[in-house]
Formats: sequence, structure tokens, C-alpha cells
Amino acid sequence: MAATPHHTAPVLQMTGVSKRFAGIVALNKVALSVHAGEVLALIGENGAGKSTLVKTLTGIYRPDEGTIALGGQPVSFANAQDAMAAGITAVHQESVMFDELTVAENIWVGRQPLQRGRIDWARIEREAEQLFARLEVTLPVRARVKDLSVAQRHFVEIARALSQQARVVILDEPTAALSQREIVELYRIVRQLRAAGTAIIFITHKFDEIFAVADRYTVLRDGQYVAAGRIADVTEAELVALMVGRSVQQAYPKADVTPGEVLLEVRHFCHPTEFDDVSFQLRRGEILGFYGLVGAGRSEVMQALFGLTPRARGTVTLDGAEVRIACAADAIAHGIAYVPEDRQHQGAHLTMPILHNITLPILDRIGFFLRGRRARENAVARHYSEQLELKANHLCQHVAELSGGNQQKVVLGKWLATDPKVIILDEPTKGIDIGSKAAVHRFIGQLVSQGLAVILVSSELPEVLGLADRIVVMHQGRVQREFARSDATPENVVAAASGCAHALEAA
Amino acid sequence: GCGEKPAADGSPKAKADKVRIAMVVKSLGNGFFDAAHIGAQEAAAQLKDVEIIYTGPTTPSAEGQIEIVNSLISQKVDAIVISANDPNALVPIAKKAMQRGIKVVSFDSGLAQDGRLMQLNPSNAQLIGRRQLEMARDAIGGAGEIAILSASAQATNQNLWIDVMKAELAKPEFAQLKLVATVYGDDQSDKSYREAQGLLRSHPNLKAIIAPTTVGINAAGKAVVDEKLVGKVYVTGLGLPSEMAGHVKSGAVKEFAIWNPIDLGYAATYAAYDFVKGRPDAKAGGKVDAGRMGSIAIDAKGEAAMAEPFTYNAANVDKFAKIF
Amino acid sequence: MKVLKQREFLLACSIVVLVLLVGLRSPVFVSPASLANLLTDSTLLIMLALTQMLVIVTRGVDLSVASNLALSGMMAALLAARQPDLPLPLVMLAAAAIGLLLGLVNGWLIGYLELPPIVVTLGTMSVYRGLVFVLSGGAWVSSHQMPQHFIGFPLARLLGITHLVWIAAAVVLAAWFVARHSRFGRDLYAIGNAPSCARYVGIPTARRLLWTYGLSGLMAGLCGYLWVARYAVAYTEIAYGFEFTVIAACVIGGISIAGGTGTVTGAVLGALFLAVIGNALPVVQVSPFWQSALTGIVILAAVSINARDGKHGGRQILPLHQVDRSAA
Amino acid sequence: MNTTTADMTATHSSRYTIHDRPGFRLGALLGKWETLLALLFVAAFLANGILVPHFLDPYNLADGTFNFSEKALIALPMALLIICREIDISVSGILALASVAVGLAHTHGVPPALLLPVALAAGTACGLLNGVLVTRFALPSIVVTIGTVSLFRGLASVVLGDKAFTGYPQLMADWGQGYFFDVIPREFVVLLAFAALFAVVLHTTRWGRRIYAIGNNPVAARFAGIEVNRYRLVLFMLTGAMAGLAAWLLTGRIGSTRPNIAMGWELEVITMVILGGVSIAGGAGTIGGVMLAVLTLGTVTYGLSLANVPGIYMTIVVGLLLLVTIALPRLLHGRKVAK
Ligand SMILES: Nc1ncnc2c1ncn2[C@@H]1O[C@H](COP(=O)(O)OP(=O)(O)OP(=O)(O)O)[C@@H](O)[C@H]1O
Ligand SMILES: Nc1ncnc2c1ncn2[C@@H]1O[C@H](COP(=O)(O)OP(=O)(O)OP(=O)(O)O)[C@@H](O)[C@H]1O
Ligand SMILES: [Mg+2]
Ligand SMILES: [Mg+2]
Repeated sequence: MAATPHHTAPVLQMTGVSKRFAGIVALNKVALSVHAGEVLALIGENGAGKSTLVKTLTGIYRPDEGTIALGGQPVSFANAQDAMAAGITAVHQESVMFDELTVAENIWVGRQPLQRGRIDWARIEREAEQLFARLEVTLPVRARVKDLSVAQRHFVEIARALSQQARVVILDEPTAALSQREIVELYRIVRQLRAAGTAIIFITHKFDEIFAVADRYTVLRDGQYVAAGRIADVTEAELVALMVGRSVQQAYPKADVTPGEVLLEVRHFCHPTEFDDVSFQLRRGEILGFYGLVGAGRSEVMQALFGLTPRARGTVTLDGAEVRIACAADAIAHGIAYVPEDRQHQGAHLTMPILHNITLPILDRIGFFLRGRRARENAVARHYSEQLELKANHLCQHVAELSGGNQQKVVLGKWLATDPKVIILDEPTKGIDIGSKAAVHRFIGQLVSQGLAVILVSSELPEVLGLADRIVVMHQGRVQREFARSDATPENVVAAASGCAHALEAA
Repeated sequence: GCGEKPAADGSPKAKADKVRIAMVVKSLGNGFFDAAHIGAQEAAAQLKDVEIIYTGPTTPSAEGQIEIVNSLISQKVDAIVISANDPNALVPIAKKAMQRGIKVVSFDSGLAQDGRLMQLNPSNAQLIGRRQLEMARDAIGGAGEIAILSASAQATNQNLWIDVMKAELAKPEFAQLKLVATVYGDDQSDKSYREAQGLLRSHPNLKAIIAPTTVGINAAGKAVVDEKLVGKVYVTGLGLPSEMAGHVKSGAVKEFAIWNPIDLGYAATYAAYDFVKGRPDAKAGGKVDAGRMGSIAIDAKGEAAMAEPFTYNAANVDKFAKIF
Repeated sequence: MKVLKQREFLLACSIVVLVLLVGLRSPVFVSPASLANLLTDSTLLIMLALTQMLVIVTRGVDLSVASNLALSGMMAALLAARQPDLPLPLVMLAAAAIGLLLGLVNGWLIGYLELPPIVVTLGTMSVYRGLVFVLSGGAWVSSHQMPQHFIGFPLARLLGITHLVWIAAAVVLAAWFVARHSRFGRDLYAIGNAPSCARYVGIPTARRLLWTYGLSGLMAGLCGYLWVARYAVAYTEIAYGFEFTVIAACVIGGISIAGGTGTVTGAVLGALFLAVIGNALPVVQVSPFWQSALTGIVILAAVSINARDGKHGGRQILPLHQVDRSAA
Repeated sequence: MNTTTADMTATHSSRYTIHDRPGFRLGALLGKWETLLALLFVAAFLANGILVPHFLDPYNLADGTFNFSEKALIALPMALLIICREIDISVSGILALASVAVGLAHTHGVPPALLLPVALAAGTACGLLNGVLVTRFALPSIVVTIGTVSLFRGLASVVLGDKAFTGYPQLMADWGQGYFFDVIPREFVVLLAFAALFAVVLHTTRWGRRIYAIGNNPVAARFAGIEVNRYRLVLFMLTGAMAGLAAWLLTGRIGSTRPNIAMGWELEVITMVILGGVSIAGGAGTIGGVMLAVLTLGTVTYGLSLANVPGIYMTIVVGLLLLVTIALPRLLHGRKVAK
């Protein structure tokens, strides 16, 4: 790991930066500095203010107080363009993508090069191709972004950030949607940038990443600066303690539950374009992991199982009886819950209160007239919010006002409240902090010990390996292999996910 | 107290001294009615104790007029003089007005019989329909194909005149005229223009277009000029001299007709005044005194007709264009 | 890209088929003079549809175009009537300037105050229409009040082609350049695709919207003059309800009301399609009472065809699937 | 489910305290759209009462309600539709077609009592067509209804041509223009009854909650087990049915049917809904707000018409009212912070 050049002055320095939203202090006199040619890990719990900090740095929010200095000169940005011009760019936590535009144009959007007054399309495409070549990924530059997978989109965003030759590049949870292989790819890019003298701020909830790429760290807690230092000088436990303000029991607590009889059986599940001949069994009290590369079609299978895909065919047996699930309401009635992966679009109602979000799927059970049932609604919502350690002021707060991780908790709470027999968790810990992640894992354990069956779709290998009783690996819309907990090793699971299981079996 | 008679003597308010007559027109911004308003004001000046309220909806709709009559009832005006967008739709509200002691007189486009005390026809429908056919016949030298370009299919008096024209065409003096189409331009210049163009194109032998509406006759005149058919196809119909002068000059229109809207407004105001004052003759079968117009007889159905429509041509259009 | 091209090709074909069908029934319709006329007649719709397209691409809509057109047209007519010696370019400039100003009012409310476009333009639509009446005193401006050069310009010919067509052609070219080759235009697509993301890449959304609506207003102003001169009459109600025709033209041209997509070709074809219908109906002599119903059916049919490829039937994850099937 | 809830609450306690609802803040109450509208309404009412003679006469006030009752009846379901992120431009066309249906039925000897069901059925059928086009073909409703408005009104004109239906039975006239106890217009009572019904459904039942959820995020609503398309379809049909009811009342009130009946009402109805604080982006708005907007607009326009202000000035006033009421909060509070 490169030695941090501490003798030089920092490229970027923030001092006493504060940002308030109506009633909430998101940043409170935060200080941060980053040098050229180093990777700074910015860590903190959900809602600690990391993304807000990124937005104040990139001119999207204007800080209420404090100064930002770039190369020793104080700067202030009126908009994103100013920040870009000054040499700060970011890959934001939210996807910043323009679906109908081509890959090349997405990279240059807002600052297309002109030639004699008109946009130089040839140059746009040429340079996009060069960028991807540098990143060593292959992407068709003329394809529309809406036809790309989530991972590919992410690379477009990264390419956009790189195309600006910035002095400071900020990556806000860049790996949340990526699978192992692409993450490795990303690390390589980060190191490349560092070697070229770029300052990088890397935000993540995954500690292995921090230790893999970062040189220094800065910790935020509740909008306040807590600590900073060299990665080489701390241990993971210390970092976690700094971040959470207490110690967190780490690792994956495998609940000690012996799976019971078969609860759910899916046979020959097919869809014309998305998946083919998917069969599996799920037992009471069991955690069934679904692993695969991003885009393997796991989410599609689960959505079809949940009744969201009309064109899917196959048989589903629940508790020994064949059931027909034509819509999500059927699935809920049969005791199946699906926690979707795309929180913003599929999971939460952002401008509705937390309360209404949580009770939405169970309104049938609460009653027809909701006015008189307010207490009951509150009790349900409160119960699950507290269980998941939701950070919010009151239950009538809009979900949009919560940080990304806390939004995810609301979605989780919503589905737990349906009191399901089978719960499908699609990337349940995507983007949530380590403390809460542990809480979710504990909670999953608690669920199975209550006799629930859990399907855990995750692209995080340690999570799947640590929690699941069995692991189904999918590749290109088909079940590639199924592993018992005892057989699964990181190597053979990843190999199966990449489609080379046969080779392994033969060996 | 809605039974109160504001016209009764001894009313303390100064305003109540005046007889308030509301003139409700089909829509504002129509030159014809603006001229009628001038006539009404002339009458008011002569009668001295009359105040005219000139009002109408934005677009020519019955619903809009109903809202206005409703508010006039609330204001307890003494009389309403109305040109109705729908002869039936306004009857209920007009009846209500009459129940509250307001005298309702219709003019130009009439109300059904039980919705008003009197209908003042600008001329009679028979005369108007016939006049238009005569103008068309004279312009094209007696024989040929003609077409009608009307406003909307819902325009009451237009429909009435079209019916008359169709009936008249059966008569021997118009036997040489052949009505090939009746189309509607919805009183929109672009649609009327397109319809006129369509007529010119799909009926190569067309000799005349009759448009009993100002927007229509304007658009048809423009279409004939643009298609370079001046002298081959003549446009005629009803329009105001001020709006038609240009087309008469261009030669697309030889003659057109209109009755005098000033006189119409003037007479309608006088008639309403007579009803308000409770003149004994002001009833069906009687007559009303109409100032400089003399007295106008009311027939048994409560209708009265004024003079024949007046015809304008290159000789006199400029003179009248300055008046209305 | 391919899908769009295909859709536009389909639309172009249906226009040709429609023209031929009408021609079969009444051959006059396909005479060169008549077709030239059709082209001239469609110009105003095409021009308005093009700027409306830019607005719709930003996820907005401009309901006030027709009112704006009426107001600028009336102002131009009044100006020309009062000052008959004023050179025509000045009058046109005045009309365009008034339209631009009215459009900028929309743009400011929508861009800088972040108010919903449909609400803002619904409001200004009434206000502008009302102002026509107020400023003209409700009076007409008729042909003999307007100077001859004022009326004559739109249909006068240059190289055998009417000025209207020349202007429309210039506007089509300009719109194509803006939509395809200017940063301004591309920013509009970005804004329409993901309004909240536009600021993340530094697009000055408010300023862009201001000028998009400004442009729409400018075009309405120019068309206001052309309309009034073309039909040689100005009154309060001109072009009443024309905004919906313009929007319908865009929608038929495959411009998604959800924003972010739309091409100049689409807008032009959509406008041509409606113009063909508007011109054909009087010629084929269907009962006038059927006209509105037929227009409705045709619009519905056109948008249903457009919608078919907009529906996504799931992602393509199974690469081998089709191969398996065909092999079996 | 109840039992688990109870015992789990006892055992768990989070690091964070979450209140049930926000503390009472006067600012929040004052900042509400409904408060603004209520103030506007009172101001308009007082101004009219002081400035316009005859305004405060109870008979006049009662008569004034005729001007907006039918439109407001359509505004109620339209509010639900807009909350649900849809819109129906075709309501005035539906109204015309339903009125034609009533006229046809009447001329073919259908008894007076059955004419209301005919109107409702015709309206519902039109709504069904809108709904099917929107849900089956996944078309934006604004596009569909721009097409169907032309279709519906066109069909009305096909049936009627240049004729009109008149001579409707007394029953319809009684409801369209009659009074209860000689003072309270029946139409207004019908409106109030439906407003109450819609308010109850939207604000206190799970149907209402789901409508908000759909408007807020249709995808997430579908994922939460709500049959989004069924709700949309039903709302379009409901809008059609209410337009049918309005057609029956209007036809009764004016006693005549022509194809251009209620021309341009869709924009007035939508204006009422938007002025009522219903967000055009969906997911927000109340029936109370819509009714306040209806009354405010009614008061303002009635006051103006009593002062004999021409209708076209009134459109300017209404347009400005709409613009000012939506722009004012934004101007006062500054630009909203981006999400
Ligand atoms: N636009 C906003 N309006 C109101 N509050 C906001 C807004 N954006 C962020 N917040 C609040 O500011 C705080 C910090 O949020 P931020 O998104 O920066 O957290 P974060 O550290 O990025 O969390 P995560 O790891 O979950 O992404 C949170 O409490 C959040 O609720
Ligand atoms: N090209 C695309 N078009 C439309 N939706 C897409 C596209 N790519 C991804 N998505 C959606 O984004 C989400 C994430 O997709 P992702 O690439 O993670 O694949 P996935 O189907 O979830 O695969 P897996 O769950 O096996 O990782 C899914 O809900 C998917 O439907
Ligand atoms: Mg964040
Ligand atoms: Mg997935």
C-alpha cells in the first residue's frame, strides 16, 4: 500500500461544514481532508451524513456554514458544474442515469464537446470507447442505457466521473450493486487513479473494502466528525466502535435451527425470456441462499414467485397444496413476502409517512375504516421500527426524509408486518450500515427460529455463505447448482455463478 | 323578499329610479352584438330612465348564458333582453326569471315560446333564407351548384335559415340552383377555411358558397381568393359590413346581407321597456312602441319581425363599414 | 434507435396510404395543387408541434400555445391596422417578441418556481385568452383593416413555394439542429429522462426550462402572425382548442408524454398525419357529424399502435432459450 | 398477528425514540393548503358581501350554487383520479354522450325513473373504455382521453346531427333545478352528500389509502399487493358514472341536449381540483381542499357576475387565482430543497 504523502498539503479540505434540512442537522461542523494520490474511506452509519457531505462537495447542496478549500484556495459552488470545473466529481449513491440516451452521451451529458457550434458526436463516441478501454470493460457505446444491466450502468457512471480528469473523485457506495467480479474490477480502477495522483473519497459499508483499498479513514456519526487516521493504524473492531459509538457483535450469527418439513416447493418455473426450468424446495426454519452474478435472473424468479410476472409458468406448492399466485395480493394472502431490491422504485412510497408504508400490505387485516384503527396501526409500525432500530423522529415522517439505509429498514418492516410464512429477501442489506446489518442478520435468525422460511437473495458472498443452510446458484436464468452448507466454499460458489460449474465437477 | 318590484314608485334608492335592462348576447366580442348594444344605448338615452347592462358569455354556450341570467335574477334587474344560444336550454331559467317579476324578451336568436314574453326577429327566417338564395342566384347568373358553410351544427338560427333555404330550393324560381353540400366550420377561421377549400376542390362546378355566419363568409371569401377562383365562385351570406368590406373589394363577395343590428338592439330595448312599464298593448297579439322605428306588431305566438335584411355591395359597403 | 425509426416509418407509410385512399375516393385530393395546399395547410401545426415536442421532451406540456397564438396574433393585427406603414419584418418581430415574453412567463414559473407545467399553462391559457379580449376591446380586426402586404405574405411564393412552407422548413431544420446537435436540446432530453438527476451533472434545469417555454412561446407568437395573416381575420376566439391538436400531433408522432424521448421527424409526421385527416375529411364528404368521432378514433388508433412497442415484456436473460426451442 | 405484536413490543426497545405523530406546530397548520383556501374563501365571501349588493341574500346564494354543482360533482372523482396519477380530459365528452343517451332513452319511451340509471350506465361505459385503454394498452391517460373526448362528443353529434332532444320529464327538472323546502337547491344537496361520501372513502378507508399509495408510487404499490390496474379502471368508471350523474342533472336543469353541451368543462373541473391542492404529480390532496376550492371559485365568479364583470374577465381572474395560489407558497418559502 502506498505511503500517504502527509508532508504535502491536502488537495481538498473541509472545515466546520454544516448542513441543515428542515429540523434535521445532517452535517454538524464536519472537518475532512484528502491528499493527492490517496484513498480516503468515509465511514459512518446510515444517516450519518456521508451522502450529504458528498452533495455539499459537488455543489448540489450549499453548506449552511463552513469552508471548503481546494488546493489551498477557498471555493464555493453554486451548482454541479462549478464543482466539476474545479475538479471534483462524484459517483452518487443514487443512480444518475438518463435511460433513453446512449451510453456515450450519458458520459458527456451536460458538457458535450462542441465543434463549430454543434455537438461533436464522433468525438463523444471515440472518447467513450477509449474510456472503456482504459477501464477494461466492454460496453457498446451506442446502446441505450435502459438496455443495460445495473452493473453496466454503474460502470457508465464511473466512466463519467473518470472522463473529467478530476483532482478529487468521490465514490458513494459504488459496490452496493456490484458482484464480486466487478468489485475486483473497480478496485483496480481505484488503484489506477490513485497511482495517477487523484484524490479519492470512498464511501462504503463493507469493511473488507476499506482495508483493501483505503489509505486513511474519516468517521462520521450523526452528522459529526468523530475521528480520522491511517487505516494501517486501526483494526476493524476499532473502526466499528468509532462508527457506532459502541461495540457491535460481528460475524454472521447462524441461527441454530434445524430445518423442518418442506414448506414451499417450486417446480419447472419458466418464463419466455427471463428464466427457465427453475426448481427448488424450501423447508420450515430454513434459510435458502440464492447467489449469482448481478443480472443472473434471481430477482426475476422471485418476482414471478410473488405473482408480479403474469407470463411465468410452473407449479408452486405451499404446505403440501398447490397454490395459484396470480398477483401479489395472492402471494401475501398465502403468507409469502417479497422484499424487493430496488428500494426507491419498488420498495418504498417516498412521500408517504412511515406508518402508511409499513401497514400498506396488511390493510385488509387492519380493517376497512382505518380511522378507528389508528392505535393498532401505530402499534404494528412502532413494533417493527423499533425492532429494526429505525432512526426517525415520528411515524408520520415521510420516508424520503430518511437516509438510504433507514429507508431500507422501513421496507423491511413493511414486509415483516405481513407476518409471512415465507419471506424472500432480495439484497436485504444492500446499502445498510454494519450495525444495522448485524441487526438484520440477527433478525433473519430470529425469523427462522420462529418457524419462518427465508429465501435470501444476495450478491454478498460472505452473507450467503454465513447465513444460508443451502445455496442455489443461478447463471443466465437457470439454476446452475445447488450446494449444501457444508459443500459451499467461496471458490466453488463463485465458479458456479460464473457458469463454469461443470468444469469444477469434472475436476 | 324576491317578490319586491323595484320599478314600483317611491323606492328610496336612486338606482331604483332607473329601469335596468340587461342585454344578454350569445357571446362577447361579436361585432353584431356590439352594434346592437349601441342601439340599446341609443334607446336608453331617448327613454332617459333606462340603464343598460350589456353582458354575455365568453364562448357561445347555453350554460354560460344560464349562469349570467342566474346572476341577473339575483341582481333583480327589471328586464332581460336575450339572444339565446339554445332555444330550449334557457327556457327553465327564463321562466324562473319571469316568476321573479323580470320581463324576458328575446331578440335575434329566439327562445322557445314559453320562455319569453316576446321574440323580436330581426327579419323573419323566411325572408332571410330566401334573401340569401336570391343573392347567390343573382351572383352566378341564375343557375349552378351552391353549397352552404354554416357555423356549428348547434347554431339555432343558422339551422333555421338552412331549413328555409332547403324548402325554398324546391320552388320553381330556384330550380336552377343545386345545393351540393352543407358543411360546418364551427365558427373557427381555420376549420371554416379548410371546409371552404374542401368544397371548392371536391365540387369543381361549384358556383356559390352561402355562409350565414360572419366567420364562415370571411373564411370562404379568403379561400376563394387564395384558390384564385374570384369571378368563378361567389361567396354570399350574412356578415357585418365592417368585417366584409375587404372581401367585397377583393371581388370574392358580390353581395351580402344583414339586418341593422343597431335598430334591432334599439327596438328590443324599447320593447322590454314597454313590458316593464306594463303597457296594455305589450302582449301577444298586441304591439309595442319602438321609438323612431314606429310601432311593431306582435303576432299570436309572441313574435315580431322587423324589416327585410338589407343588402350590401361594393357601392355601399364602405359607408356602412364605418357604422357597424 | 431502430424501434423509433421503425415507428416513424410506419407512421410515414400510414400517411401515404391515407393520402392514396382518399385519392381513390376523390382524385382531386392527390392533384399536385391540392397536395401543395395540404403542405401549406399543415405548416402552422408542424411548427407548433416542433416546439411543443421540445416542451414534452422535458416532461412538460404547454397548454397555453393557442391562447398565446391568439394574443400575439391579435397584437400583430392591431399593430398593422394602426400603423399600416410599419415594415412587415417589424410586425413579425413584434408578434414573435410578444409570444416569447408570454412563453418566458410560463418558463419562469415552471423553471424557477418549480411549479407543475400543466397547472401553470392551464392558468396562463385562461389569462392570455382573456387578455386578447381585453386588449382588443372584444373587437375584430378584419381583412380590410389589415394592410395588403400583411395579409399577402404567408401565401406569397418564393421559387414557386409559399413563404409558409419556407418558414416551416427553416423551423424544421432549426428544431432538428436544436434537438440533435445543440447542448441546449440534449439537456432537454436529459431533463426529461431524469429531472432529479439533471442537477447532478450540472444541467441548469431552471434556465433550460425557461428558454424551452420561451421557445414554445416564440413559435406561438410567430404562428400568431401567420395565422392572422393567413386567414385575414383576428378575433378573440381564434385557434380555440388548438393546443390539444398540437399535443395530439406530438403524441401521434411517438413523443412520449412521460418525457425524454421524441424526434423531430416524429413531430413533423404526427402533424402531417393530423393535417391530412383535417384536409381529407371535407374532401371525401363524410357526414360533417362524423368528423369529430372519426378524428377521435384515428388518434386512439395511432397512439395504440405507438404504445405497443413501449410495453416491456421482461428482460432478456436467457440467451440460449430461443436456440433450444428452434433446435427441438 | 395481534398476539405477536403485543408481546414483541414489550421485549424490544430501539436506540431511537420514535413518536407517533409530530408535535403540534401552528406553523404546520397555517402552512396547510386547506387553511390558505379557507382564508381565501372567507376573504372572497366577505369582500363580495361588502362590495356587491344582493350577494348576501340567501335566495341568491342558493341560486349561485347551480353554477358549479354539476362541475363539482365531476371534480370529486377527478380528484381521486389525479391523486392516483391519472387524469380524464374526456369528462365533458362523457357528459354530452350520457345526456344524449338520456335523450334517446326518453324519446324511446323509457320511463322517467329509469333515465338516471341510463345516464349512469352510459357514463360508466365511457369510463370503462377510457380505463381499458389506459390499463390494457399501458397508455398515458392524458393521451387516451384527448382522443376519447373527441370520440364521445363526436358520437353525440352523430346521433343528434343538428337536432336537439328536449321535453324532458318533470322528475329531471325537479332534481336539476328544484329546491328542498324552497330554498336549498337539490343539486347542491346532492353535491354535499357525494362530497361527504368521497371524503369518507378517500380519507378513512383502506381504498383511499391505496389510492394515495398508487399515486405516490405505482410500482411499489403493485409490489405491495395492490391491484393497481383494477383501481385505475374503477376510478375511470367512477368518473364516468359521476359525469353521467352530472349529465342527468344538467339535462334536467336546462331541459335540452345538444352535442356541444358542457363544452370545455374539463378544464374548469381540473382547475377546481388543482386549486383544491391536489398534486398533479399524484399522491396528495384532499376532498376538503377540493370542496373549498369549489366554493371559493363559486364565490369569486358569482360575485364577479353579480357585478356584471364579463365572463372573459372572469377567466383571467380564475387563471390568476390558480397561478397565484400555487406560486405564492413557493415564493414565500423559497425554492424547495431538491430531494
Ligand atoms: N433532502 C433531505 N431532506 C431532509 N433530510 C435529509 C435530506 N437528505 C438527507 N437528509 C437527512 O440527513 C441525514 C444524513 O443523510 P445521508 O443521506 O447523508 O446519510 P448517509 O450517511 O449517506 O446514509 P446511508 O449510509 O444510509 O446512505 C439523515 O438523517 C437524512 O434523514
Ligand atoms: N436493462 C434493464 N431494463 C429494465 N430493468 C432492469 C434492467 N437491468 C436491471 N433492471 C432491473 O434492475 C434491478 C436489478 O437488476 P440486476 O442487474 O441486479 O439483475 P437481477 O435480475 O436482479 O439479477 P439478480 O437478482 O440475479 O442479481 C432488477 O429489478 C431489474 O428488473
Ligand atoms: Mg448515503
Ligand atoms: Mg437482483
